[in-house]
Amino acid sequence: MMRFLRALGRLWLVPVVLVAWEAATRLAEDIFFPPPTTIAARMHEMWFSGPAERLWLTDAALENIPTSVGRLFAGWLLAGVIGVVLGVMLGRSALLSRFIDPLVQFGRAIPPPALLPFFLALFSVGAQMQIATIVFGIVWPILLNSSDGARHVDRQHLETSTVFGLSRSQRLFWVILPSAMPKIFAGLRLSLSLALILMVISELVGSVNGIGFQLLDAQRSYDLPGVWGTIVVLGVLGYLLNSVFLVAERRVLSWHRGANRTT
Amino acid sequence: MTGRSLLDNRLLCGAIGIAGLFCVAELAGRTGLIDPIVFPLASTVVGRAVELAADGDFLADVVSTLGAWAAGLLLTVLIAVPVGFLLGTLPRVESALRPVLEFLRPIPSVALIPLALLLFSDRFDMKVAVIVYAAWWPVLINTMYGLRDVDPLAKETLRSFGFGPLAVLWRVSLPSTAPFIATGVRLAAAIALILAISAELLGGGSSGIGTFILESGSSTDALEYTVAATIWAGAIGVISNSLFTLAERRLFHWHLARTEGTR
Amino acid sequence: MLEISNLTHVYGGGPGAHHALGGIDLKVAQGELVCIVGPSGCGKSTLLRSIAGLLRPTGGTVTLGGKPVERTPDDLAVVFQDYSRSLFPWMSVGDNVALPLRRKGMDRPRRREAATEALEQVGLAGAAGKYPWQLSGGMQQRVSIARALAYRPALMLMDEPFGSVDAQTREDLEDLTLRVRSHHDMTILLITHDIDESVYVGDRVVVLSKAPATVAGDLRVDLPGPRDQITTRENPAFVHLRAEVGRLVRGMRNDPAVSS
Amino acid sequence: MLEISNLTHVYGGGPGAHHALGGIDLKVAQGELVCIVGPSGCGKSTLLRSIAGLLRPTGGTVTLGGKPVERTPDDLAVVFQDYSRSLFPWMSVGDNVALPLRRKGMDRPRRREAATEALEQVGLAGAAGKYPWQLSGGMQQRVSIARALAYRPALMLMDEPFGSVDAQTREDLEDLTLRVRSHHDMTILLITHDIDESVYVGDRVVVLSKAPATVAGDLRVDLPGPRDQITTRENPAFVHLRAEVGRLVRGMRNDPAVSS
Amino acid sequence: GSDPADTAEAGAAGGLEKAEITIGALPIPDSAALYIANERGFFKEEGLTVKIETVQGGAQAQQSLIGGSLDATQTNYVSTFLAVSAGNKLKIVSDLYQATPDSFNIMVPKDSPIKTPADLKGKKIAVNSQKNIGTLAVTSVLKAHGLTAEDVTFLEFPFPEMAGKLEQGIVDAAWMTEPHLTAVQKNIGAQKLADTMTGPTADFPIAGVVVTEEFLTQHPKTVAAFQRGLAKAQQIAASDRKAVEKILPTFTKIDAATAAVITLGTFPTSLDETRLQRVSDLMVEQGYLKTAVPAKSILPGANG
Ligand SMILES: Nc1ncnc2c1ncn2[C@@H]1O[C@H](COP(=O)(O)OP(=O)(O)OP(=O)(O)O)[C@@H](O)[C@H]1O
Ligand SMILES: Nc1ncnc2c1ncn2[C@@H]1O[C@H](COP(=O)(O)OP(=O)(O)OP(=O)(O)O)[C@@H](O)[C@H]1O
Ligand SMILES: [Mg+2]
Ligand SMILES: [Mg+2]
Repeated sequence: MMRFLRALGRLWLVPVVLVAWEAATRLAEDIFFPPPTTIAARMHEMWFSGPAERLWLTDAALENIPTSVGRLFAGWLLAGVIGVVLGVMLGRSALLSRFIDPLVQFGRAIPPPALLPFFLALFSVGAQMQIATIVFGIVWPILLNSSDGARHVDRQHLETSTVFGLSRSQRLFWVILPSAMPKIFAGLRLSLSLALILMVISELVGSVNGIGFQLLDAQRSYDLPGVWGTIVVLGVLGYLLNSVFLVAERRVLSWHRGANRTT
Repeated sequence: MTGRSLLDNRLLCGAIGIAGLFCVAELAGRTGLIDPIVFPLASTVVGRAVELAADGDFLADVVSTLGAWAAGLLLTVLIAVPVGFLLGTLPRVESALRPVLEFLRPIPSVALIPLALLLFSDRFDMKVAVIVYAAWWPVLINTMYGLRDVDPLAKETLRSFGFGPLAVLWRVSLPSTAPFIATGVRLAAAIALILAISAELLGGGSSGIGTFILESGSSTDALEYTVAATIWAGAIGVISNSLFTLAERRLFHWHLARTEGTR
Repeated sequence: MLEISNLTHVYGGGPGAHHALGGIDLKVAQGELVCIVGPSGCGKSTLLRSIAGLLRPTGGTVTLGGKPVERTPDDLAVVFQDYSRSLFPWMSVGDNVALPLRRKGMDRPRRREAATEALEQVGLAGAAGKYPWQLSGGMQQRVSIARALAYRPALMLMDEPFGSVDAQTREDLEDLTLRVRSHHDMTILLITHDIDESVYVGDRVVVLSKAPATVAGDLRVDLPGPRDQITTRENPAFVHLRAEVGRLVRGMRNDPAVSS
Repeated sequence: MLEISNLTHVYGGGPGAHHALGGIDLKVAQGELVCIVGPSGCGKSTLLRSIAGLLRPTGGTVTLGGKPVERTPDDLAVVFQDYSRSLFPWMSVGDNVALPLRRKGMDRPRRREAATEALEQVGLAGAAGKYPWQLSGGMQQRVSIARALAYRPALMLMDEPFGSVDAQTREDLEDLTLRVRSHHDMTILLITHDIDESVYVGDRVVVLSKAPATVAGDLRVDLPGPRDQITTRENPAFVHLRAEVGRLVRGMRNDPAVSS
Repeated sequence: GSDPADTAEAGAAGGLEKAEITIGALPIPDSAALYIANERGFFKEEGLTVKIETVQGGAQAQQSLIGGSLDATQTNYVSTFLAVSAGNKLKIVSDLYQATPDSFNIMVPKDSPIKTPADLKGKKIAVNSQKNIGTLAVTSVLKAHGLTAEDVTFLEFPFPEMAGKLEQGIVDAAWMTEPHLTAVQKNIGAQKLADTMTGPTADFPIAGVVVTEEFLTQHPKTVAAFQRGLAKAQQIAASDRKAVEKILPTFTKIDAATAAVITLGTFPTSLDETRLQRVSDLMVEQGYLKTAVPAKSILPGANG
């Protein structure tokens, strides 16, 4: 209970920002910047005015939010696996990195929307193509940070594992990965929010549902509170996902916090 | 030259890697795996990209995009690194701001750019603002995570000689975090390029790679032009990344020496 | 000058808490060189870090020149036990030594000069341009000693400063420390595992008990100065004191640290 | 068992190159314990790293059991000079010790048992659940000794393994090393700065000259076994050998490492 | 941009409040007259410098208008009415483009089983933008065949990608315009299913030039000068197809050969309230607008 209250206490800035936002938008009276209360009303109408037995979620909410979040998780997990595996390989193998690195740098600079037609051609419309887009868009921070982490393992740690004859996989799982883990986590955290962004982008063409589709729909209908409402949903989702992520990170990296604490 | 020394040649290996990708893509088109109507052949696209190199208008577009990119990236670093240090060293400020930051992080460019259009009357400013908004996250997060990795004993050493917190930040935390910040900057560089192009694409304008893509939208070969422009974006990514890597190698030779850098 | 009273420190909390310091009382006069010996893991480094203000002890007080130590006191230098981690890999050895001198308001050429001199004194004349990771362990240790000496602090804390150098160099460094101390009126606390060394360089030898550490013995070393590696060590008083300290240290360990 | 012939190593190139090893010849028989002493920075660690295959020497050969050492030999354990950085901060002390045992195909309970036993032997009975960064310097050093001992290698390389522990613990660890060696027929190379120690534990003491290092002396230690901290050290042969090694080490340093 | 500095300049430029304006345009045939006017110096004759910037679409362009990076922009009428009904204060100052038969068709693949619009029930149709002219026009065709918008699924794809989507079978039909209509017939042998600009949408107004009401009230002379200059160009575009064919390759990536064969709409020479009202009425009928927006209110002269 105390912990819950303390966690709540850490959110003190949120009401402050909300009030300031409300005041500013009310003063400005710009139709493009509706006040949060208006946005909230619209959000309520769009997503939270359903029947009580469905937790007040509307059809639109049930149709769009879970599908989108599902794709997001699939994309993020896949990107995590690909990014870490490829990143560690590139970080540890100079030869491989000489061949692959330019491709990585090339791919990284490509705007993901420009590749939508390509993924459409490969996977046609649907979840596969959307997940492919998400993966392509968010894998880079994980990949780069993993390869950075794997490349810069303390020399003494590597020598220790060499001397005690650790096998390649033991060395990987017990030395290289843990040592790179703090950096990998930085990449994963970056990618989590990017995944939300890419989720929206992947729903822009040829799509009939999802949060991104709703955003587009609201933009097309000049429904500005609706646009802002979608942005708010994205933001809140981002905050929640990040909070869960940080809890997981704190468990996995507890040694890191301890080892690097200064008093 | 022996085979060994050929494999040591980064340029050659990279070229082989790129050529490999090209062949795979071409084959996919030729064998009908990807219908050329749906997505153009690799050779067609590369042909177009090469043609563009001789197109003065397009080169002006590239220069214009690069201008916004460079300004945006510079501003990104100037803002994100100090803020990262602030948040990384003052956990209270960080946890207070976290909900707001994590809320802002997942706002997609499609929602962001229209807002930026409303707020900026100058296109260049608009582009730079959008770039900074999207590109500062990797620098910020990598700075914060890098700070956690600073050897506490190194900080204590300086403190014991009576240096204040700012001096410790500047003389210990910054240099030892710098290599990881640099990785963040490399991530940001690609994101900045993507956002520069997206801002031109969604916001319009009179020059820029994105505007070029817009203008070709009327053509029946629009996809070829888009992908050709994308190849240019990728090439810019490869070149800028090599420059960054070169600079990192000079600046952080101590880091490589200590960590058995695989090159 | 330095007064420590009833200093306690507990690492962590709950059932896994470790009582490192169990109430230490100690007074060090201006200009004194006090050697601290004690079993491995008893809390010597913890004590040193409390004095340096790097660790906030859970109980008791440390006062320096009459003022309680809240944060790192001015005019202090520390030679850390883990010397290799306390050198900055991104700076040359010369810069590592010269860096703290900025605090003294020295200009660049004077800093450089002082660094070169200090490096020469520890036998690393040519190493100023190298990086710490290009040096051997003993050389790194000597760099960190040079850094502390060049700083000429009023209070110097040394945590096993001569552990990684050969016997001859060790003797030379001991003499160097004694010389610098008398020239510049430093107060020095020196942690060592070498009982001979503690008696040879110390004005006093403080023996700590095993954790939670308390002061188990505090011996004044009354040897004629200036000390000399050969004559001092042959002095019967030296031999007697050394045996005395040895007995105290061994007494601390009523349970064996290493099982037989 | 181990044969080193004309081993040379040069760090870097160009005018800044450093000749660390200047042609070392050394033969170590199976089961021998050879102590290596030499001035700080002469190249002892470099020699050790060449034997462990961690460093490709610029000249000469190292053969182990008749085969040239190209990569790290099997069945080898090293206690690094920089012990604190050779422990993995993400693992508990117990796991650090148990990790190499995976190579020996031990199952989990047996690994854990072996680790606990080794930790007990070095006097760290209760520390298995702690993390390395929760231990004092000397305790960390003992963990890395425990890790090497638990591994029971055919060849053990120890780089100043007892430098950070108190005198009593040091003696206990010396005896422990001797005991383990005779039980398990290990060959051990031990670098030390303590001349007494080198004579006490060694079957042979090899003295290296200052850089570029060559073998300046190779003394067989003919002391009656089993050795004992009190009787052995009182043996006139011990006193004689110790003086001999001391003379050799001092003779190496015709220029002072520390200026007076 | 309506700061005093602009107004000060005006004195020098023949009484115009602002001698240089920036206008957004899409790289499609609709905006041909803008480029003709620029090329032939019609704006210069009025003392006006017009800078044309490419924009992605009506919505973003309107945001640029409000943000101030554009003074005027080309936009399609459906977007304009939507924007006005959402509370934006916009004024249409010139008409640009109007549909002709076969300028916006529904296309189906070569051997499609879909023979009449009635067969579209339950099918997927590609449009370039949701809730816009495409869906509006297709829906009016569907209505004529007894279907509603709910009977089909609209998927959004850019025009150039529609051929591929038809070929892949991702969509069953696509609503397209030139030059893609010509290309899709040539490249994949797609066939016309229906012309969407017939009946209620015959001669449908497509695009015009819009400014903010604020801009109009502060720069009446500038706007008038712009209108005069553009009107001359519209006249040429309307009467001389060759002139349009010639200008197209300069601002689009449509080559001369294609320009010569594509079906073009017409270039109206005057703003006509009753014609515009048809757009609003159809939008109300199909539920795009909740309440009718009188066309008069978005024409200059009326203060809405
Ligand atoms: N960060 C920490 N967390 C928990 N326990 C710690 C921590 N640091 C030190 N300790 C414990 O405190 C005790 C004293 O440590 P300290 O480093 O002061 O010993 P020491 O006397 O310097 O030993 P040594 O001679 O081996 O360096 C040790 O038992 C150690 O395990
Ligand atoms: N990476 C390196 N680059 C350049 N020079 C090096 C490097 N590593 C060691 N050296 C040099 O090689 C010499 C021998 O180093 P080494 O570590 O072998 O000495 P050592 O005998 O172990 O000394 P100590 O007793 O102080 O540990 C030293 O002078 C050192 O400066
Ligand atoms: Mg200690
Ligand atoms: Mg060494």
